[in-house]
Amino acid sequence: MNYSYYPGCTLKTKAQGLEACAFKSAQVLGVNLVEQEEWQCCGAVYPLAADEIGTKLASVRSLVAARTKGEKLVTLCAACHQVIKRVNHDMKTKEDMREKVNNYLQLKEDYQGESEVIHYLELLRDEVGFESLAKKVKVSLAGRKVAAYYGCLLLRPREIMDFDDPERPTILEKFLESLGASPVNYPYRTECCGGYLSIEREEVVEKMVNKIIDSALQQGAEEIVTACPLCKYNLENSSLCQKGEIVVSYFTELLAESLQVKEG
Amino acid sequence: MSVIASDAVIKKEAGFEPLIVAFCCNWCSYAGADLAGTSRLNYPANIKIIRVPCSCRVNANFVLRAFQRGADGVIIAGCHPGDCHYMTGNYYTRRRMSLLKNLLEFIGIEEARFKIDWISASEGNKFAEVMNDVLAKVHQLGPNRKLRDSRWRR
Amino acid sequence: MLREKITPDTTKKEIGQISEISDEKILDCLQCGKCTAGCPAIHGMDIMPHQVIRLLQLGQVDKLLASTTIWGCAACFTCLSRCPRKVDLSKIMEALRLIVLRTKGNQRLEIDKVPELLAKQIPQQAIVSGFRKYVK
Amino acid sequence: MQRVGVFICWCGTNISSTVNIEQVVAALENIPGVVYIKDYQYMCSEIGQNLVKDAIKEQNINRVVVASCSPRMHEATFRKAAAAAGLNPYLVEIANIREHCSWVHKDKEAATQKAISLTRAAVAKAILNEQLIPGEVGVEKRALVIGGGIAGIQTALDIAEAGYQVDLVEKTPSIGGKMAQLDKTFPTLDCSACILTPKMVDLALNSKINLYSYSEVTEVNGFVGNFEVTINQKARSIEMEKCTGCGICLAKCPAKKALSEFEEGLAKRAAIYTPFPQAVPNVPVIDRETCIKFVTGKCGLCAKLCPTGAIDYEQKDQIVNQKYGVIIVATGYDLINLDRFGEYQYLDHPDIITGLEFERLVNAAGPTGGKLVRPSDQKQPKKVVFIQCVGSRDKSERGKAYCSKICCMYTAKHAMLLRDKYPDCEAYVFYIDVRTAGKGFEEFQRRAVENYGVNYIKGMVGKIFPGDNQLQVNGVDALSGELLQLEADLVVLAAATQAKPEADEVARMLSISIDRDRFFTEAHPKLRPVETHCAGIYLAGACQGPKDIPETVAQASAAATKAIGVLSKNKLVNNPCVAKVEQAVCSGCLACIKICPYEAITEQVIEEKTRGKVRLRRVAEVNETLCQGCGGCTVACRPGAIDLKGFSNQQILAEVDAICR
Amino acid sequence: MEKIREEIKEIVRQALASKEVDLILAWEKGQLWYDSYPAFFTEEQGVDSLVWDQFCVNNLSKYLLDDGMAGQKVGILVKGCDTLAFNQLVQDNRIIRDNVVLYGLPCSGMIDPAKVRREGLDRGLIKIKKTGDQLIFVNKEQQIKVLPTQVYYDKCLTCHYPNPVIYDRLIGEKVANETLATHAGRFSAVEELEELSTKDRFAYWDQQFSKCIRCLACRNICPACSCEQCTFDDSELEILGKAKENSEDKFFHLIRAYHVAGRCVDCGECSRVCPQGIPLEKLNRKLIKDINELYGEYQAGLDPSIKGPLVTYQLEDTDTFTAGERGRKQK
Repeated sequence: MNYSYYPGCTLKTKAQGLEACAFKSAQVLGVNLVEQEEWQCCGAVYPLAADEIGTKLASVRSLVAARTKGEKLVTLCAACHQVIKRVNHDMKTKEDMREKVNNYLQLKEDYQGESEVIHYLELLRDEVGFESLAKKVKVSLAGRKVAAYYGCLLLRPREIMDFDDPERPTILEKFLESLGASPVNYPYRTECCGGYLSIEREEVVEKMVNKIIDSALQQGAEEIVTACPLCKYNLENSSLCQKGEIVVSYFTELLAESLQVKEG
Repeated sequence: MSVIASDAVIKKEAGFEPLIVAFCCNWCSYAGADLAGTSRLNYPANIKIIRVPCSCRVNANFVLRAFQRGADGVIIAGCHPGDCHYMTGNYYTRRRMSLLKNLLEFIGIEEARFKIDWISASEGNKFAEVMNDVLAKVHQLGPNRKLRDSRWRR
Repeated sequence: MLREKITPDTTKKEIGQISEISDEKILDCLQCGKCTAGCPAIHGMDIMPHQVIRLLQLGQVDKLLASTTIWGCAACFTCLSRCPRKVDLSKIMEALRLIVLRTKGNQRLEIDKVPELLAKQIPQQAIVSGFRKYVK
Repeated sequence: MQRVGVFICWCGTNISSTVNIEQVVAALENIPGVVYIKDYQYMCSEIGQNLVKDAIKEQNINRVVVASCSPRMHEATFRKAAAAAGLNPYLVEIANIREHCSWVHKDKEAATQKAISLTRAAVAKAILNEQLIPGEVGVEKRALVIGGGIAGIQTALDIAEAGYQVDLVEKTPSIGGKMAQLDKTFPTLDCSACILTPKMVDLALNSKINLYSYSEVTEVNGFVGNFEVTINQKARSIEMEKCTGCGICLAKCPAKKALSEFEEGLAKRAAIYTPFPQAVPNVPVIDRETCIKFVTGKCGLCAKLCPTGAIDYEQKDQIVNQKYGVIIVATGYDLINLDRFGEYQYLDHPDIITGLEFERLVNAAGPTGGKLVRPSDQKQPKKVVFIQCVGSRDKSERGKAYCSKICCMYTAKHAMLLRDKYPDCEAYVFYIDVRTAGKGFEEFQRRAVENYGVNYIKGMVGKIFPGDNQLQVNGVDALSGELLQLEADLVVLAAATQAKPEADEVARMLSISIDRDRFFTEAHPKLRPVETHCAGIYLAGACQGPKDIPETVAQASAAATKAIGVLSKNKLVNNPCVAKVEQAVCSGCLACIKICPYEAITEQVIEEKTRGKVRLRRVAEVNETLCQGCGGCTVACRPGAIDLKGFSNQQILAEVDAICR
Repeated sequence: MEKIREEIKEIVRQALASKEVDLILAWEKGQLWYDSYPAFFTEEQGVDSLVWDQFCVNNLSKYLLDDGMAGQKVGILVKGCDTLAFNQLVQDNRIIRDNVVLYGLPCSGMIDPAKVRREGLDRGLIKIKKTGDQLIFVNKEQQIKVLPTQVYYDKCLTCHYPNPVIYDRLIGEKVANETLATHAGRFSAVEELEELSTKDRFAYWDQQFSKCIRCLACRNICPACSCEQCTFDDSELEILGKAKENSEDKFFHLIRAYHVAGRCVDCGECSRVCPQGIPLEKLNRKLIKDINELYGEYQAGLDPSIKGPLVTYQLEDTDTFTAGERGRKQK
């Protein structure tokens, strides 16, 4: 099955590992991810102001492209997912914004939020299925105690992201189980890492990430996986990580590893 | 309370005194009109209320007859959906009058002449507001000639 | 200070702007404090999230515009997902930031700083976010 | 020939200061049919009423129009006066020239003209008024109470006390409801069981009361005075008459894995069980889902052991049909499901419990014998955090927008009991507001703070982080603006109350309405708090909205009184302003049946002769005792074959014409 | 059609002979080329004059209401549009389904004599043949090929039910639906009017209604107008006077349209029979369009067991009058 794939800026630069592993794994799983021919940076943060339109157009263009192809739009970066999914929701539900955007874009057919936006994890859960994923695992990750770190952007706001229960999500744990790993449940897995605050308030972020890592360590975690490049950066930048207490990787890296498609 | 604001709008210009017939359900809107009274909320005397048990008692005939006999505007007011004293009456009103309103508009009757609204027994204020609002709009439109029987004079 | 009015007329305009930009209803808030209690970024804030709304209810916009709180919000939506009144505080924070940023000369991030950030291996995503959050 | 008498009230100066009475009188004189006009300062006074009565007798008038205040105010008064003078009361019409005229208009001339117009409309309608005679219907002298909690028990006892038969239908194996699960009751701290159990026993022994436990109402037809009800008595697998309640079966049953509903899942029970020792009836029931005999076919131990041979594995559900004059709905409430409140970890950690679970944990008859211990390790807690408003006053998708009303008080009670029993255990209460409206309530809550040292914190908890040995509760004191991080041993959540999931079904069955929160709607929030819109059906207890025990009992007794009021009558009189069908015009499309909310219209086949041929024709027929007179059918009927007495098509058109003149 | 006509005659003869039915409602050829009028047959012998051609536009179902039919088993020939009407009458309890035997006739459209005349095709007309998707008008001198769309009734051009939706016995092959599927365009005339200003809309309708001579043909032909006594004939209520007066014309047509709202099967017979050419179907279709848009697609007469849109409701129904939720389409 074909999917339109939206990569986003970070995946082409700092987070190439996240993408490469996802692509190779997809091939093994029989999922054909086709990168959109033209895409623009989504803007990394969903514009929260009700009066902003311009900053949402890049997302709408990608959504329209997916509609033209009649494919679901798959994202990998948690930030892109949040932005595109929420913009799509706006196009579906906010008449005022829909009208303005369509007026501006002058499409042949008005865009009304018809495209479906799914994250790579949802693709694995709902389209591939964790059970059939488990069957394709070549190297089981048995015995590895992995703490899933969700961050914020995939989970909240609950009604719009419709991804998982924001307070007690299970998708990453089920994913890890299907790879044979032992997920570690720890209460900080949905707490915020500080996000973009790292640009000017490193000291705040430091506090936030250390709590998360500390909580994972307390529950016996040996490594952490995440879906977001910024989460990974912030976690890795923490003093605990710098001391080598724990390693952080992308969930797709573990996936590729277990499917034996990870290079090096 | 300051819902007399529209007094200013409705100046006694051109000698036109609109006549508005309002059908009010006994349990909510008629009681709401009573409350407007006990709260001394002003609205113009052009509005005359006919009591019906439920908004679902109002037949399209009554509406057209009022227009025919000289009304310049017609109002139907009932309980809010979900609050009907007879449980389901206003749900039927909602469908029936939605269609009638569109039909009248379709043959070229000005939209503002036919008003349907939900006014509860506690909304004396809303009652006065709606009455003032309809009157102001009808006043602007001028007399209803489109549906009036030419033999009928007030 | 003695108050004669809850929302002083002098700040009505800003309050209106904030409501318009955020599309949130500040009067829905019951001041239960759940947002503050759960806020993961609270340590960088001088005014607590629930107090932000109280100050808005009181019309004290100036205090908010000068606060560190509005720059300390990470837009993680934890408060929204738990708020019993469905108030999206992240949108209110954004509105407050925009009031500052949309005023000329009030940019918080300078282009010159980017090379330095890139050198730190910070992901592009954060830099783009920074431009969205700190510059207009 | 219609002779109309018009009576114009000044209402002191309420009307006369804005409406020129003289002018009204003069205008009315020219209206055909009006033969007598009288104005008076207070028409509703005895003198005023006598003016009406005298005119009926002396002036030979046969229609009465009173131009006065709202008919909602004094229509009944003037109808009574007319009836006293021998005139059918439904020949009286009211023109509302006070609320709808003198009180809302300032311009005297305009108000006077409007008063004339309104009175003229009333005259036009009155001329077409017909004598209406209310119908009568007999009353089945038996009451049905649905639900056997404290509300249902109280209602049943009160009605039986008045000498009427009562059937009480309870869904679970025993009556008692939520109150039976409680430990102490606020604000007096009486032991709940001590005050409830005697009532349960009274009920069991009362010869006027027939208890259908483990039963459900499945169908309701009919109307006030004559409800026809079907009750399904679920198979208990025990013959009630033979069982002595010795309890051998309970003790010996090998299947003891099911979670006890009564103990809120904090203890196990056998597959054959009575919910609690004081259950009424004290007859067990077999849970066929967990019973080894039913699941595997092997076992049958209880049947072997039962000294009276009461066990009957073959027992089937039984259907009972019964007629009732009145029905009281007392189906109670539930606590909301906490699935969506993950931040409180209720589903993920055993030491986070609901208030109802706390009641069981401190109850001497509960799973721990009244010793408060943490479910996780059975250790006594040293610090307990109570969180109020979990889902209450929460308008998001996961909560309830209303206040659950009982939580402030029971939380104060819990904290106080805790501090009383274990003075070295700290108690913290997070609240948004403390609401203690009720007799002795405020004093009670203050005692918790002042005498028992319970720490009240205005603020909420963001999240609970379970640690190795304790629960880290992250909260805020919103008043001081300080963050709190409490290491608690036990957390008690005051989960919001909600309507029973089956409320929709019950409402549909009884044709009563429910509000947006699915609580049953009373007929009037202030003046008819225990009645429903459906005559003869009353509400008691928390099925109508969150309530504490005193309120529930008060409402239960009120509902009983209303019910007794109906049962004490031999005949009921109904509103004669009902629909009627002119069968010659009826085409039998039966659109009226489809929209009637009261099932008051039925189909009838009549014989008709046309052109010498007899043909059978389907027509509509109105049951006047069921019809409530909304008039919806009259509009669904295109030819106008069905009309509403008192508000006929002709009458309303006459009013329209008169107003427009 | 001729082949089917013979098949029909045979079936009708057999049905009468076997007493399967007491009488059969069908059509008979009149004097003029366009004249195929309703007739009932009780005897085998009479069946020779039965006709089935492209002028059998008359819907026969309403004849089932005639008192004369009482107690008899009646057979009836029905086209697609007729069956919708039949079902509506069943839903309104005006006909007992079991007393009627339906002979379904797929129909690809009926010819409008007025259009034939307008095209000048009637001069010296001998017969009309149908080949493939063309009609051939044969006169003394020549054969003229014509596309059906040129001469079919307007209502047939927007027909969506060329095949009977209910029948006991189907005669002939079903017609492919696509050939006529301009059904979706049936609201275009309504939409055009909706686009006009209020003033222009009124001018249009005022002019149309003023043509009315109150002959009541629209009412009498309508399968949804089946009341024992029409409200307009109620002498006591007098909701309508007898005068030729503009407001009364409007009153009549508005109430007529409103009374069939949710039950009008959109057969178009009202406008077909109107001697004054008032486009009554536009009123009906306005109501159908609004019902579809506001309360969900509904086709009257398709399934009598589904409650009509005006005798049911949904809690979350929209409306067209409150400020918050205007069901009306925003322009």
